[in-house]
Amino acid sequence: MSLIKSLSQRDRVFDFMAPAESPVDVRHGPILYMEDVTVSFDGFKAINDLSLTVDDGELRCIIGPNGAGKTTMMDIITGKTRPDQGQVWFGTRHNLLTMNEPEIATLGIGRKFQKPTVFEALSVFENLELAMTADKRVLPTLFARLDGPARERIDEVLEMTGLSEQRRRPAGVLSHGQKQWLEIGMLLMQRPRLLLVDEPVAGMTEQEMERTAELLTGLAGKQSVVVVEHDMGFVRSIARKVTVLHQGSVLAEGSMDEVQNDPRVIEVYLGESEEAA
Amino acid sequence: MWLTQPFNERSTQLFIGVLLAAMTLVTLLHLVVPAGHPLHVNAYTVNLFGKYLSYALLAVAVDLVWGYLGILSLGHGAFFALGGYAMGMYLMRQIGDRGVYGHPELPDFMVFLNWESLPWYWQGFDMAWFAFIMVLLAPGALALVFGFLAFRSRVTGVYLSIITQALTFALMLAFFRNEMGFGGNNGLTDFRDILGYNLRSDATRLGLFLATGVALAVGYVVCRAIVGSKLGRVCVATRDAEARTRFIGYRVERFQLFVFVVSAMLAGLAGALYVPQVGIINPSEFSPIFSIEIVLWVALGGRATLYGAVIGAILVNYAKTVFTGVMPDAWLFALGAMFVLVTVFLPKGVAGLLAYRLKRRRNDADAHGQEVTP
Amino acid sequence: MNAPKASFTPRRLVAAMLTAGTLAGAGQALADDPIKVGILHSLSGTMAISETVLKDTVEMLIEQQNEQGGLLGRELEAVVVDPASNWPLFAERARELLAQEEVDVVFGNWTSVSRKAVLPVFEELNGLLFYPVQYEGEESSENVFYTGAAPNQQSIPAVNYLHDQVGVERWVLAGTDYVFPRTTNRILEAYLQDEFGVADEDIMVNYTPFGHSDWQNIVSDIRRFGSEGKKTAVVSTINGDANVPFYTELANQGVDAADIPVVAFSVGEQELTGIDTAPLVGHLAAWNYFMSVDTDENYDFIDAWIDYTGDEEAVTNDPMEAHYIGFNMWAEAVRKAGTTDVDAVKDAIIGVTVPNLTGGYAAMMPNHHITKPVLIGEIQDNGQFDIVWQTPSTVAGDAWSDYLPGSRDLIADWRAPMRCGNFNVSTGSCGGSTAAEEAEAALAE
Amino acid sequence: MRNFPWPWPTLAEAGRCHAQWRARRWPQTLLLALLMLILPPAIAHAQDAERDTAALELLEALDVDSFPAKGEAIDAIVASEDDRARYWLQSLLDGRLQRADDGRFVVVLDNTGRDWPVEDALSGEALGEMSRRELDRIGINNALRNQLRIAIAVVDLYAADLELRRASAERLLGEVDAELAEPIAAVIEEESDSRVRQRLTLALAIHRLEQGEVEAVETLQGSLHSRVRVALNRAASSDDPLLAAAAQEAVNSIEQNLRINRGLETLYFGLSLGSVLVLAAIGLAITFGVMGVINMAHGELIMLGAYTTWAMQQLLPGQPGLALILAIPAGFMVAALAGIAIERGVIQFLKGRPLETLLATFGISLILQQLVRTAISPQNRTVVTPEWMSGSLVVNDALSLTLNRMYVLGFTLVVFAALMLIMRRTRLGLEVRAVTQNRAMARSMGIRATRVDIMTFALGSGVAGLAGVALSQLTNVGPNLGQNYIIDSFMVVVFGGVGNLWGTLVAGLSLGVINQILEPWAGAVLAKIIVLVFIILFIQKRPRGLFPQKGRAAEG
Repeated sequence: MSLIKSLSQRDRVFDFMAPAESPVDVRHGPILYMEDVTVSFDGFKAINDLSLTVDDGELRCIIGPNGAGKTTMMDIITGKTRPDQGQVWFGTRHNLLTMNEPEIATLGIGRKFQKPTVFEALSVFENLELAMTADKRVLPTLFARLDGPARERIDEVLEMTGLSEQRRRPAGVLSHGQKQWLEIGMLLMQRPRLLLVDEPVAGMTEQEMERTAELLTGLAGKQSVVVVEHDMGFVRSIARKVTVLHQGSVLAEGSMDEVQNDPRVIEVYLGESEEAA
Repeated sequence: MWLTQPFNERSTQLFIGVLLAAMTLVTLLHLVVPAGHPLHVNAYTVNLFGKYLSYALLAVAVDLVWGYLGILSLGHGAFFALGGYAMGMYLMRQIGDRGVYGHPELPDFMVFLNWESLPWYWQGFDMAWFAFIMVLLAPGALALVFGFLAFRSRVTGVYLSIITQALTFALMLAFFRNEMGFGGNNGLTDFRDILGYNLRSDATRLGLFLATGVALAVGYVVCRAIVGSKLGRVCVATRDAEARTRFIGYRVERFQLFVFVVSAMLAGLAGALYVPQVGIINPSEFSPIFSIEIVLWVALGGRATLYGAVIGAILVNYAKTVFTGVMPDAWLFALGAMFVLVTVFLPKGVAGLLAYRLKRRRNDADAHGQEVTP
Repeated sequence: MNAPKASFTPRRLVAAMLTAGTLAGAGQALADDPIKVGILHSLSGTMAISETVLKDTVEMLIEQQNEQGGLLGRELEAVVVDPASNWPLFAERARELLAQEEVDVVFGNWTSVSRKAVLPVFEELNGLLFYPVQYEGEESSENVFYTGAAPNQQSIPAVNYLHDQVGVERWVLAGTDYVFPRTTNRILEAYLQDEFGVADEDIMVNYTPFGHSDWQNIVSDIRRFGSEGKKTAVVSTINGDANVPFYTELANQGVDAADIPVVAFSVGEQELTGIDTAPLVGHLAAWNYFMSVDTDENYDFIDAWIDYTGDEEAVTNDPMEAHYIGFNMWAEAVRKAGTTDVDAVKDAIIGVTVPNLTGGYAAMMPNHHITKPVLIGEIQDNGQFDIVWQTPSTVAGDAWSDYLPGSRDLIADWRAPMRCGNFNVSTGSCGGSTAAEEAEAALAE
Repeated sequence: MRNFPWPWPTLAEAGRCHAQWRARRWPQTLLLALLMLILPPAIAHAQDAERDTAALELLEALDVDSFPAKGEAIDAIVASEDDRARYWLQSLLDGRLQRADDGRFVVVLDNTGRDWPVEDALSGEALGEMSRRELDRIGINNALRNQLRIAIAVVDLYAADLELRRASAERLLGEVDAELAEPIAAVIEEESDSRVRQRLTLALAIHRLEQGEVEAVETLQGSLHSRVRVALNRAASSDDPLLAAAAQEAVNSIEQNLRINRGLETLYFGLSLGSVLVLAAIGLAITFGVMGVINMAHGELIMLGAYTTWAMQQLLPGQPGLALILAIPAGFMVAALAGIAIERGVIQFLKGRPLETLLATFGISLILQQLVRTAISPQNRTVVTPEWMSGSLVVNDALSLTLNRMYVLGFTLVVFAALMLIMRRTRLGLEVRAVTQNRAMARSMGIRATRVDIMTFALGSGVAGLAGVALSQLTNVGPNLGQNYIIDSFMVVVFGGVGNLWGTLVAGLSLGVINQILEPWAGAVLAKIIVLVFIILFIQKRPRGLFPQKGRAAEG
């Protein structure tokens, strides 16, 4: 055991970022700042000096044809992919390029995947429990007990995501939509400062979409939200500011109407959508 | 307290109950029932059971990493053997000047290899407490170093399995070398007594059997507590969706490392209890074949249900004892067939069948091991 | 397996007399409680290659014995178990044989480690083990009878032959890295230096792992070592499987027996069946028996063996002879003691003399080793050995080597009153005895 | 093979009148040929009684126990004018000259089994079969063997057959003594073949050097033959300063030369070991890389290949070479079929569960092993090495490359090239690569992934079979053959990068070379350990091996 302790000592370095109160410094500047980021997978430039800033509390929609680099961008922000060049800052204090996934996550960046990934072997309740903000080092996790407030919080989220009845069922047996919700729920449990949401409404019914819309708009303000979505209707329903990605860099940015009337966007998009259709 | 947690689970209560019952039964049949009586259990059989139980503990250790962490270790025999060697070294030192050469300090094999003095790493093993600490520390340290490297660089799946195999293979070759000072191929043997009790008396054998039983019980509860804890759930999460676990803020490699080390220590403990009962430890325990066989026990018993591992270990080894006795040739066929049939038709093992009903009634800790998608 | 035909040549009759005593026993009905003979040889796993034939040998001997009326008017019954080439399992099986089956005697084991594993069991439960394989010595247990060669019955005479007859001046001691080669080579090193004053640079020692298959480097080293002008020989304690690639490499690198002879201690007829011997003609082996021995006892034994196995090509080898001798000795001792009681047999067997297959007699010494002739054979292209030299008389097995500092002063004598496996003549005390006190302890329980 | 008496001169006359022998050689050989063709027994009839009694005495002298005495007897035979001398010596050397209980001397034609066909040593006429019990072989030891070889070599110096002359010249190197010096000098004059001349000159020079002639050093300069080096070394320590200096100088240059050859030798060893590893591993690279199947039974498939070779040689007794060549396709087929059986029988049920395939196939490996043990035998089987594969290719006196390993090396490269072609140029290869890259996609494009799986597995297994055929020439053919290679194979594949044939090739060869370079100073065991540890650490640095593969199968 003593070994394990000495090992978990290595966490000390990051103690100052214990997730409870996220230390992100947004007093003067945006919450997410990307500059001239470039990534290429053997030759092919997935991201091509992309620059993007997201302000604190903003709800930003990112649209763009397949292969525009939306997902890759998220990979970069969450530390899954390392860019060849460029800068990515979370607030003005944290250089995300120097951190790995868990560190970034504990910093307060939550991510929802395109394909809903939940822990199928675990019950819905346990999924949320794991996601909940807590001391996520080894030994604390080993001895962790659920206290009252925590349970309440989980119930709260179960309520919010409409999964209360499923709480004890293994996540594996949930429907696609329910999995989507569960994943969103897990995001909420993390209390992130910045949410990255990849195609949240894929495979959802109309009503579910609306609720998702409400949820996201509701979140905005307290937290910053970045939504990547194909479904234009949905985007329109929530969007305030929209960024259009094309071939790995920003093509246009502005309100929904502005971008929709932007000739380049139309050109690219219609071209695309015809292909897609 | 944390360790009492598991006793709330039905499965644990059941397991511990059965185990203790079996132990007392064997003890009574051995001591009370007179020899010659059909029900009498003789020392040989007690000894045999003791061996099975140590194997069972080893299986539990493997199940912990394979079942709950999804790491198929083909090198757990190495940890088992290291624990065994640590114990063996203590037992060797206990022989003292009763070796054939009557040398006060050096084991016989060192004498006829003309070693002047004990090598440094043999120091301290004359003290029981030191040896027993090493039983846990040696395998633990190896697991720590190996695991740290492997998990940090995210070596996973098949690759991990294969290099664990390489690890134990390398160790086997190393221990075969007589220069290593571990008795080479002959290993360590001809033990006399442990903690002052004569290893060749039936009483000691019974004692060892009981000790092993207790160790198994404790080991089981510890594992149960781990997998029952939030950490256990993180492990399962890692097993099923490693990336996701990272994105919600867990440093996966450290959890893997922690569990891996614990498991290695349990394996070491099992080895330490095994050696005095069979009376020899030699490099063949390091052989990759053995490590793979352990995995079979677990697979047969049922992954990710610790009791399954125990069942598997005892079943297979009992079968082995019987078969190699009556029809030696058939044994390898049977073993091989078992490997194939279990993996193909019985992916959840014997326990899978048992747990099926349990799961219906309650979907608690027992249940969530069952969806195994490696 | 078809039963051996009972052809009663006059010789066979004599042999029968010697082994089975009077034929009177043959007639009378056998008592129903049989004498149990345990057989502890690996029938599966890596050692099956060597050990299965030994199992068959003992079974054959038992069958013959029963044809000749069994022993003390009782039938012999073989109890066969399979330790599956797994050392801990050897100990377990030994315990099973003695504690469960309560056999009267056990014939078994091949590797040193398996013997070491079962030794404590036999001493604790006071059983009888006949161990048929040449081994490293440095051991004498009250419960074990070593019918194979001790180092002084194999390696020393072989080295003498090479030195005196072949005029070898440089020595390569190549072996598999386990205790038998280690000890043998250590003894030989000491012996060569003391007796022949061989310089260190004229001795090359090399150890390889079990089943080593890539010999290129080593063989070419040997070639170089041997091309320095002095007559060079290789003393090989390379074990079983590794030999085939070793000899193949020797042949292909053109190491000719006439230039650099290799004398092997672990290569017998059995091993040669796996090798194309044409290129190996002239390489040597030192044993106490060869299938090519030209005596009628031997031809009878071979014929019996061929009939028993039903295989025209079946070969015999040294450990088989050792079992043949051991079995007859035990039978003789039982007859002498009039019982199969272990302690009685232990006392009775010392001094027992039975014919071996090389036209002489083997006697059981007080140190539980036996007297053997030492034969040097050269490999022939038909997989047989041609005997080129043999000791004028038999050599008594020496449990403790005179060439190892540790054991120089030790002797073993299991007769009363000494009853000690490692009596230290310099201190005049029974050194850290393995057996004596253990036996008491065992009896006490 | 039986030797007919050859009317070559005996050593005694050789010295006297080799010149006229030269003259008579052609008609002699012709006559011999005729005799051999038409009437073998004719020779026997040609003998007249009192020559036989003399001959009998000669042979009688051989039938003694002491080897020195036999040595003299051999000299006597050599000195005798008898033209059957070589025949006797040869049979004696082969251990076929034996004496029957009735006192007759016979030559055993075939000493396998219990009864042996024999012919009369004097008349050469066949005497039918005799039981081995009534025959006593006239034993010889290595000393005599040497003596015989030299005696025969001397006689053969005058043989018509060039090969015989060359062989004898080789053998005489370092064996020349005062008695031989003069006739050999004479032979050199007559000899037509340059190599024989060169050898004999060397042999003579060694003798002259031993006599202390400084000029001899000149002749020996630069020769790498060990006998020469030995002679020079001795000379270098002689008390004649002039000679010593000259010899020393020669030795130094030779040593220099030897070091280079040593290096080349080690490289060759490394490559040949590497080639074995590659051969054993490459099949695995295919199955593992393409299907993500960890086939623990791979070793046993190799074993099957080896046993096929053995079986072939049993079917075609007396033609090991042909059998071996036929074994190549046969071994491939056998292993491939076994592979298909495994794939259909087990693996197809374990799609996408690599770790389970590992366990299942391990079970299969156990079954196959035990099958061989019970069905054939736990003993190793003898696989004969054909003539053209045994021995070694002599580059120079210090560097000779063992043929069997060279063939294996070549074979490996051929197999590798073939696989490369299949992968790059054939439809199967294309489909295989497609499936490797992305299973689902490939299927959706109408590739029948199942069929591809079967073909791939068959291919991989077949290659394992080929490896077995090759290994049968290097090592034991026994039930454990496979086990000894399986782990190494995995190491090679993982080290090289799964699913990448080039990776496997490079990995195998380099591991082989590393191992052989380490071995001399680390010892065989330690070298192996070091290599293993190196691989383990390497995997930490590059978890996907030397040449990482992109695509599905890579996610083990």
